[in-house]
Amino acid sequence: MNAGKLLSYIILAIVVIAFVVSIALKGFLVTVGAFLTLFIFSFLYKDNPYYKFAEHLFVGASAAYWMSMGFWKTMVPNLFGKLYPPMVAWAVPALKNNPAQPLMLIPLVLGILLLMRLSSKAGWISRWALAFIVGTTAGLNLVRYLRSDFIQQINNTVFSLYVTNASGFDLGATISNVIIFGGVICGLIYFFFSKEHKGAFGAGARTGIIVLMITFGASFGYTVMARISLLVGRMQFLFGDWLGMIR
Amino acid sequence: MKDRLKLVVFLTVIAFIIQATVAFAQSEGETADSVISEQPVTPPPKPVIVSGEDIPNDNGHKLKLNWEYPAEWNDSIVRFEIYRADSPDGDFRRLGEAAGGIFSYLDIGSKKKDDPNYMPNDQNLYYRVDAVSKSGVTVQSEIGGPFQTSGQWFHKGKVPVLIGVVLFAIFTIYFIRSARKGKDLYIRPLAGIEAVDEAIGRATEMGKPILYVLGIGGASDIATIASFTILGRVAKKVAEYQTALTVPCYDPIVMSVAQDVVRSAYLEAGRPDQYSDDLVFFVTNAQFAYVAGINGIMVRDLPATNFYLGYFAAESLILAETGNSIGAIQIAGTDQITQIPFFVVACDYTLIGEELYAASAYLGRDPLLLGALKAEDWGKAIAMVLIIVGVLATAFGWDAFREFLRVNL
Amino acid sequence: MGNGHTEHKTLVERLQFIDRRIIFVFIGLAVVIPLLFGAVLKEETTPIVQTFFDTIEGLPEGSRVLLSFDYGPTTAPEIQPMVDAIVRQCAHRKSKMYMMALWATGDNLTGETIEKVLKPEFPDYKYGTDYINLGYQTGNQGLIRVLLVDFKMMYAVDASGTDVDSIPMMKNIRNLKNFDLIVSFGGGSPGIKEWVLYAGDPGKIPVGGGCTAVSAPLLYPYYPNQLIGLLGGAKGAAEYENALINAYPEYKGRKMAGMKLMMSQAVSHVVIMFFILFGNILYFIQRSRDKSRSMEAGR
Amino acid sequence: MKRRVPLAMVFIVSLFMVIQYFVPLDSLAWMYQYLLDWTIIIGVFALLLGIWSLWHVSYGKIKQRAENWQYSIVTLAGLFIMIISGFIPGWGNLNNYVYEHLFYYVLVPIQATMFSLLAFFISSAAFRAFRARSILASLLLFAGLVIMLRFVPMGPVSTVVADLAGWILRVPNMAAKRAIIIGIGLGAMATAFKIMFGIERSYLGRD
Repeated sequence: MNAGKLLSYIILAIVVIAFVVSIALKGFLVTVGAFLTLFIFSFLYKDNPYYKFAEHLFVGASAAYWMSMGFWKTMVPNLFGKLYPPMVAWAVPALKNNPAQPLMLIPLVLGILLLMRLSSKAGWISRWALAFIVGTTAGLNLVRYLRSDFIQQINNTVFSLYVTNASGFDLGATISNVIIFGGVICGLIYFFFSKEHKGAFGAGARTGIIVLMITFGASFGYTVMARISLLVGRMQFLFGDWLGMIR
Repeated sequence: MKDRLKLVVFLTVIAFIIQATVAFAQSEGETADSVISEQPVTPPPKPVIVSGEDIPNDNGHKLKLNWEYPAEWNDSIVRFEIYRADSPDGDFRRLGEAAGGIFSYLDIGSKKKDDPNYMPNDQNLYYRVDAVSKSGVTVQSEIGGPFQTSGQWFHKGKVPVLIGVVLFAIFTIYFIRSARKGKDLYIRPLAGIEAVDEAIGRATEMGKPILYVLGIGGASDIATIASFTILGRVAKKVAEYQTALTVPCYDPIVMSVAQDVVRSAYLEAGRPDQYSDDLVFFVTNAQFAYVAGINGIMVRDLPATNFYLGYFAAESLILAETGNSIGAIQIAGTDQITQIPFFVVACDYTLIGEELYAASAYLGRDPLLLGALKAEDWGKAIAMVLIIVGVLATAFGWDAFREFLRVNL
Repeated sequence: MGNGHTEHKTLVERLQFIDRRIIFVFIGLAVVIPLLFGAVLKEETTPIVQTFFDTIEGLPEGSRVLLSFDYGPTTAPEIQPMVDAIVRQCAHRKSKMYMMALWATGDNLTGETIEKVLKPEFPDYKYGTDYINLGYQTGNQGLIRVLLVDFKMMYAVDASGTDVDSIPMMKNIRNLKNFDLIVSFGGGSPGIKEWVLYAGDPGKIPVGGGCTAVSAPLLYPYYPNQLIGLLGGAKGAAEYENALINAYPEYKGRKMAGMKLMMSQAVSHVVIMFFILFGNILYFIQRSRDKSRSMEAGR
Repeated sequence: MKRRVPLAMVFIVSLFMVIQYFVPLDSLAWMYQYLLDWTIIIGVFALLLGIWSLWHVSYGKIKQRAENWQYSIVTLAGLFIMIISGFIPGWGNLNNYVYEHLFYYVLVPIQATMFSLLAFFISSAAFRAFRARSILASLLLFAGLVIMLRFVPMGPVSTVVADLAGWILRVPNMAAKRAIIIGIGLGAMATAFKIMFGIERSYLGRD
């Protein structure tokens, strides 16, 4: 037995002992939560069997979690409950007296078609279901993006550059508005694909990328707070709820 | 009619008595005379229903009722109660109330037949407004109507959107046609796209796999669809070079599509035997479990090149930093504005927003896709012109322009 | 990332690419040490938070406040301090609190807030007359739309299944317009934005919000016309706690959750900035050395 | 059949979605609601495909004794425990003890911890990338530092920093985001358009 293996057995022994002691002192549930938290944090040092364990457990359990959720929250009330209400009356009594909706056969059929792709011969038929989903969203996207991302944003940018306030001309606000206006125009120039970024056009594109970079820096800096808060939350769990070191 | 008049008189008298008693009880010191002389003796007048307007640009079932009432009575009316029935002598249902001094009410009915508040379209509706005075006297209006509501065939507030759709369609069709005719369209180089080949080549040289992450979007998200096209190109190159490819998926439908895309690409490259469904597999559709899984793949398989193209949320930086720690070349692209900064900071190349959508045209050089790209540029030119003209118009105090661009929902 | 010179790396070169695990250790310590020592950082209250506080402060006794828990355990560290502070204030003002959730994950957090804050600190507050937990309902923004017209259509029973008609404080609730204030806690969708768009604006009901730091910049534009105030992330929570302490002296000297968060925040921000400066100094030393070296070579 | 039917279906469904946006009639709203409902239901069917793939890959690893195959047993164990506890009728409706506690004491802590790893990664990314290598990198660095300084109490300097940070968020930030959003709007429209008319069909595979 080499040194590395010996070390890993020692660590395993420590983890097991700590786990048992923790269960005795703090209870089972909080211990499980705390150890899984530590397992994930151990990835920061390097990949290791404990992280692998937590990762694989997480993947399997979460996939099943959403499957069950989908079944009880969508299939039962919205598919079976509408196709034939008495069938799910035991689970969702509120639906008992609703009329049956034969139209719900369509998603049932499309759903089964989708599952056909598990067969190598009839796999192509699953594309019908796919086409349905893609088509629905494509149509929706066309108008939605045009309205909220295009027309609305242009509308928001149409404002007066020259700003006055109670005491007359407001230099600061005017400069800000000019910068927003120029920034939007230069930003749009940067995104031109079919024109070479040369001359005045190139200068506009370069200004555009400057504005983009300032924005990216600012967003990055702003997010630090949110991420630290999350870490504080985990530390409060470990040192407070579990170890009881925070009053 | 006479009965009603009698009723009003009767109610007024009763109200008068109650009021007088209460006022007397409250002001023990004062004489009864002074109290009586200050109260208006005449009964409140009837509200007069003027109009019932159908609300435009909707599916019907909504009506704005207007009535008139003498202004000098504003202070003595507590509220108006609004009633509706489907015939003048039918059963009037109380809908709601408006405070004194307000002379209109928006009646929002239900479109469901079994709802007690059901309000049919294109049928006669009758209304009654009761004025309730401070002293508790209720005066009913004459019955107003018939009024009708109806659904419209076109929402006029959405005209700018319709114009946009039509214009954009014309541009796209025009440029696709001219691209088909063989007109050479210039497109400026994109560093992220030019690096794709180099990145695949590097993985081949090192004998390491390539990791392609489609993000956590659904199969119909625009970013995911753009990513499918890029995946097709990457997979074809990968098949030609005989490099390993791993595509872990978040959404099962995205997985099925990605399997089709990769299989077709291998077929095109003449290596269908190299493909198996295990190259493109499902991890889980829980955001952080998916990331945990990909992190595991990265540190164990040590890919030389990572692609993150599609829809990403908070996980973007976890992926990019883990990828960086294993020394992989990373090419990222997303249309999620909040995540672009993290990709820009932690990856070698980043396709920002629209650049991701454009990538498919760049890689394929398909005239159809290039034509559409040209149409997008024209859209941007129009956006710039609209903004500049709009700002100028506002400077000259001409607000009609801005109004025109407003979508009224 | 390496720049070619592989053989003899100078100290400066090596420090520029230090093992990132060293940074991890510092960040971990920067967060944990203030927590262990219970250090707090007071934040001066800014107007966007103060107006929110003043609105609740100005509500008459018995006002109805709807609290919507639109967040989950992952963002709870940021949001929960705000919830606790506002629940405390409402209890002091003797407002009636109606708690609900647009997010399934908010359900559990509602119960936790009641158990950890309301019951121990305000034992006189009675369920059913002073506060109620209505629980989670499906429907997202659709739910808000229905509530605006008919509240009891979606909430026929409370979270424990009791018929709401038998609960005294639900008697006079017909729709959202019966509430004096709506407060939504959450960062995602549905959340504050949906409350503003589907309830606040059409029903002319005041809406206030507490959100994560990430979503705050997206919600700022709604203040002050559509939102009475906004608490953004840990800083917003700490500012609100400061306002609470100024108004209610019994909280003076108490270490509140948001303030504890802010101390860890400040220390870790300093640590990160120190590393950034450190990296830049090394970079400039390196560059000036490279320059002089290439000049020598040029000679 | 293999390509024409799906392409026709895409066209018809998407055209309907565009039309219903402009026409506020009840009948269209009714149909629209149905279509959205259906896509959600089909999505749940698709989850079966996902579970199948997960099973297939994990089982394959175990059978071949591939590297780290032991952990695939953990995956499958998690999968089955969660499925069984989530599906047993009577226990059903998700209100069962095992299912809920697995969620709150296994899934939630792992998820929250994965999320909190970002606190570490954001720091290491800042250290590495925030260097004044070029003008653009300096701007990134400068803006990031100003915003971060806002959270550090420094007495009178704080107000200046807060004003500058507020200005960056309000002015250049707004301009850049608008430009990006307008671009995304156009790109998304173009893609939707290409899908509608079958120009973009990579999502259907090639054979």
